Amino acid sequence: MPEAIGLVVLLPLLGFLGIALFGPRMSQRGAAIFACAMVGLAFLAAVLTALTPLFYSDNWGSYGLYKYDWTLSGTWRVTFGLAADPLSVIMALVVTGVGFLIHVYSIGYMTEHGEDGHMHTEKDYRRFFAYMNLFVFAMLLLVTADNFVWLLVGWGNVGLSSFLLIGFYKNRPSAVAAARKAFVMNTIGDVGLLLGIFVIIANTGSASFSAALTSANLTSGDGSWREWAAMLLLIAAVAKSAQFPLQTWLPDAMEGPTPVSALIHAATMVTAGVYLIVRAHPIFGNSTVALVVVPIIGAFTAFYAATCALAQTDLKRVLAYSTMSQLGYMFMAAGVGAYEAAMFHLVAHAFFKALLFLAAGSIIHSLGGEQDMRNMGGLRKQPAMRMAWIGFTIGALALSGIPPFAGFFSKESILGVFPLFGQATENYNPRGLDPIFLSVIGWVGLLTAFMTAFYMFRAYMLVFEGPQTRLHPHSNPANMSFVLAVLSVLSVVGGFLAMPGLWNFLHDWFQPVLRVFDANAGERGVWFPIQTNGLEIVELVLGVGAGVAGIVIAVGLYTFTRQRAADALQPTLTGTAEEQQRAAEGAVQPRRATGASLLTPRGLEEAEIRRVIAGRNLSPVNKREVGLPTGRILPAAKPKFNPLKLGQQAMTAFLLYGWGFDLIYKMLFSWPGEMTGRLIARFVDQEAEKAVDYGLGGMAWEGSKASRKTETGLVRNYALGILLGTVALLIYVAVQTVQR
Amino acid sequence: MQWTDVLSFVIKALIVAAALGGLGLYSSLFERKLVGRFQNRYGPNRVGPFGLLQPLADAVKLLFKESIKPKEAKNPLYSIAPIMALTIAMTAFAVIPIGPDNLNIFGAKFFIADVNIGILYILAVSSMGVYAIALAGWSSGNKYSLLGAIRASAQIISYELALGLSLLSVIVLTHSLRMQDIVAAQGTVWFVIPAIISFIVYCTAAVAETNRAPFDLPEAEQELVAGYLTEYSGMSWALFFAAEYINMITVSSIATTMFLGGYRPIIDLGWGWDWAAPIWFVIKVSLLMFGFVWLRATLPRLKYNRLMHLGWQVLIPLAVVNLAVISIIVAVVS
Amino acid sequence: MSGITITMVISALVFTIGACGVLLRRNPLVQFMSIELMLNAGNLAFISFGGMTGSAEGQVFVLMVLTVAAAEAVVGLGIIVAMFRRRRRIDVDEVNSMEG
Amino acid sequence: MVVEQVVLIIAGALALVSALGVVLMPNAVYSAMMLLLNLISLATIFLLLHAQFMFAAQLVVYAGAILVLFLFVVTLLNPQGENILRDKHRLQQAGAISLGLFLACLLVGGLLYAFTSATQPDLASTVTQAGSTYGTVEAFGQALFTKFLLPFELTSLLLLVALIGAVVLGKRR
Repeated sequence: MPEAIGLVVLLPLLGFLGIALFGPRMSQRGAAIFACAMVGLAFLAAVLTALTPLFYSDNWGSYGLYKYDWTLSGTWRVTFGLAADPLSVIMALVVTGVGFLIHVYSIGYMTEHGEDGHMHTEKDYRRFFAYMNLFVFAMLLLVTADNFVWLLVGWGNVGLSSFLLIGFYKNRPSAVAAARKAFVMNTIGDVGLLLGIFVIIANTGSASFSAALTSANLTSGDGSWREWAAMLLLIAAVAKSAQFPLQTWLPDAMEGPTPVSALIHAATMVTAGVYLIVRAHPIFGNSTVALVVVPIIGAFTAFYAATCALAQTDLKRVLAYSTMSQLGYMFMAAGVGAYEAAMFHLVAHAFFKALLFLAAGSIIHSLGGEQDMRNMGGLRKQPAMRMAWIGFTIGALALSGIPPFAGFFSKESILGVFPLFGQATENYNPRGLDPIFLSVIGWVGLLTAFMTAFYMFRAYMLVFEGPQTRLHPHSNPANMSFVLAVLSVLSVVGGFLAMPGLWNFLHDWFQPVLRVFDANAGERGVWFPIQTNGLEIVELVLGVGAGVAGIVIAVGLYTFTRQRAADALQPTLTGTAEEQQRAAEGAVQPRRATGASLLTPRGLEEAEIRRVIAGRNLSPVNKREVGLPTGRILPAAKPKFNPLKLGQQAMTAFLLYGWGFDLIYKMLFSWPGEMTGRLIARFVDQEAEKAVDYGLGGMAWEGSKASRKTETGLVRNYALGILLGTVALLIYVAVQTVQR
Repeated sequence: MQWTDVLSFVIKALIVAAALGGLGLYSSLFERKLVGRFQNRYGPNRVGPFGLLQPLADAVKLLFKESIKPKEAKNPLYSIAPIMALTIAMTAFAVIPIGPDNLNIFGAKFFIADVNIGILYILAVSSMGVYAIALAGWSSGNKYSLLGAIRASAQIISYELALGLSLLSVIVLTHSLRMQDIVAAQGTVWFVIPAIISFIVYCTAAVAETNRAPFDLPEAEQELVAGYLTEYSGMSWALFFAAEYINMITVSSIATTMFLGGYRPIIDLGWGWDWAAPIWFVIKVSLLMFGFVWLRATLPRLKYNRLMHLGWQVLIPLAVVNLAVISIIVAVVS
Repeated sequence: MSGITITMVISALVFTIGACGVLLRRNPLVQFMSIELMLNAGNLAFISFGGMTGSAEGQVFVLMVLTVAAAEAVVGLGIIVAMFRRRRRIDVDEVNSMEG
Repeated sequence: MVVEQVVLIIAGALALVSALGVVLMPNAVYSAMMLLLNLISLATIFLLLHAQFMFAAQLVVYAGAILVLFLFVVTLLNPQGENILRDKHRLQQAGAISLGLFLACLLVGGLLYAFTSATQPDLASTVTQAGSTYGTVEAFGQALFTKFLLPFELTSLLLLVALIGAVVLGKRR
């Protein structure tokens, strides 16, 4: 029933309006359940829509249901219409399905306190759900719009609700700054989208997908506008999906509550860029520039984000960079025309990344807002954390591409698009791209896969293995565990949407949409293609091998360093003075540079341990606390010059701060702007002010003195003015008529 | 339209006006007699047999009485107001049929005008009634008159809504605004049965519209002397007096036409009932007039806030709900 | 002269008279009444043209005008009464400054 | 057709005279009465134009409700009589009268020009040609509740707003 798509969009809007208008009348729980119910019902409606092929043999028919005129200008018109086609339906399913689960999860997550121990008031609680529903509505509008104009409306609203949710903790300056940053970056993309739409409308004469994309696909005529359109749309896609060079907002967006990160910054909003490329594939696929630029951006971002994730200490930032990296994969695939593979990975990624985020959220929630992995450890043994452990492990395995988890199938189907050894076949390469180029992209993807597995299991080791944290987790509400369980199951079975050689459900599913592009599109496999040269087996082995290798190295390395850290730090507390001295030099480093140590009895800051060891600035009481004999003074530890260690530290910092892009952007854009502003304020403004004061101001003064006379304040005078105007107008009309 | 039509129109209007004037006079006797009976006395019985000539005597008296015009009174409105009152009271009668279509005398039918917006016409004319009162009150140049007039106007405007709403359900039932159609539609069952709530609302509102007891507080002696009538005397007072009774006759006639089957017989006697139609009509109107008098003799006067409360918070919501229910039923049935 | 010409001329003249009334009278109540005159002239024009073209749309417009007139009268009279309460006189020429 | 013509002329003349009366009467109550007369004569013209529903609506809404409201306010406030000949603002007066005359000439001239240049069929015959249903409540309701349903509903919003505005204004602070 394609008509149900209307409900899909309307219900979350209803939820938002309901809470916004009648929120104060609802109880806290009532508002939450209302919001969940709306998204849940929207999901059911989406399922109903997805059953369309069962009811109609010609399945999807055409783009656009519920066509209402919105803007009419001569023959040109924009209608408001919703598209029920395979692409929008699968996006709607993901948005409402994952969205519903995350809403349910949020009921438990948002009740007690948020991160930083920030207390939620009831108002905040309702506000959260109102925003979440607004976001779901906007996202659904984005994916179900049947023309570019409404796509833009959804696009902008998604940015708005993302802004609201990132800055949800409005009393926290960092959250507000992150929200602003995300909004600015997204606005760059919005401008790109707007300009792109202008180009499309100017060249195709229509904003509707069916008309615009069909004429974009015509080979006749001048097609150069498609390059422009593709590049402009790409700006939008890049901004929304946090791809290079507009990627810096995504890690900062983790300032929002974790369910927000899971919903918006992992499963749905950031995939809008991929959706846009797939939706507008007649434009992207026919643009020679885009065919090169998009995969390069994707591959670079995938690699870049994976390296950054290696050094992160904040659990959520690891996942944020990982999201960015996986989106890079999708861009790679979508860029070279493997739309089915991109969508496959999008869906699978939505499952396991949401799972990872929610598991991380339940850890953070249990630890009272602690996000730093260095303060975690040994959580596997905590019974309260059992579900989070299972979920995180499944998610990490899926993300690492280990069979039979969902990520294996989807990631391999992307990697399978790129011939690693430069072999060129028609199946691989319907666009006729350079095989060498594809192979380079493929190798980058493979390397990224290795790093992905490594950083995921680094995070796993830091969080779940090793010595136990001093923080005592409390158990999570049942609904949170339930959601984790559901998403775990989805992350396991999600990959079976497309099986090599057995069935290819996704391929059949996307046929009606991708057929628009060209009749042979169907021949492109969603899974890595079954070929005859035997190389694909090698590639498969390489792909899985990269994941396994990453896992093994991470586990090995971190088991070892943990042990060493524990051993090294032990004597500082109990050993002799000499041992303490030695420990002061060498210990602790494997853990981190600053922050709380989990091995000390009261969790003193590490810098303080150094001082303890040095015996400086320490009262006898504190010394007793850490078990030092009072009154003894130890010499301070002198750091030795160690180029290797220095390099390592520099590298870590480089990666930790995302290659310093924030700094670069600050120097390139923010700083010059500010300086210009200051200069203008200092020199130009003063002079201009004088000029304005004595010139314009004087003119305004004299002018207003003169014109004040007309302002008699008498209503009747003004009415006379109106009559005068009417008569003048009538005379004009009369003269015109008589002349004609 | 031809000039002959206009002529017949004028003649009929004159006849009806004369008849209404006479009936108005005699309904005052009717009331006085009845109230007398209600109060265990005879009522007027000195002039003529059973006091039947009493109204004529009253008329003669009022005609010769000096018509006092206060110094503060504002002519010509002071003089026009009573005439307006009488005219408007009579005008509504123009569309009320007192005989079926096939009944005529020398080709003249038993109604003045046959318009297809009969009910709207009645509403339009009855909404004019306020002016007479408001102008009378204002032009008297007396604050009691003014206050009484404003009270009366507010009361009439308030109850006009309920009145109109109750008549709407009859329109819904007949699908026509024409009075003849409405009477014809009551062949099987009078609308008082399906629209009983409308009938009750109409009767209540009608009593208030005519400023009759127990809603006669515009003329409350204790508070306002005699309201807008305070300064009137002699003939002008008589006109107001007649207007009140003619108004009663008019609203009763409307109720008869709308709810009680109009000129249709109460009991079908089976022979030539066509000619008896006006008689049945008069009988029904008399019954309603009896109700008016009965109310006056029985009920005490309401307080003003109670009156407004009844109008706005009871009758109007009731009429709206009733209209909705009837509309739904009609829509479902048809 | 056909009927429509007569009605349209009446409409035009009533409109003009109303407009002059607004300009000449100092009593806001009478100004209001003059505005009603203008609205009524408009109504007459609508109905005349509606009758000429035989469509009901002119009448629909008149209904809208009636509604607007009612709304305007309610609010306008409310303002005049408020003005009267404050100043004890009603003369538009005295209401010539923004301060209360 | 003669009767209608005569009635039309009488009603039109009455409308003009009463409109002048509204403007010229020194006392607002008389202005209101003149406006009532004007409304009734215009309603009569509506009836002649076969707009029966509008005839009733004009009387019920305008005369029965709006003008009564005016009369209320006028009688309550009881403003002093006003001599329009003694206007402080001479320029305003002169401008109003001259512009008014000019506007009248312009409008009437334009109308006559328009109606004489194009051959207009007789009013009554156009109405009969358009069908006898024109102007009936049924035809009007059909138009109002199908094609103009949304505007119709929106007017209810307008009335609501006016209602709230009146309540706010009427509240004694």
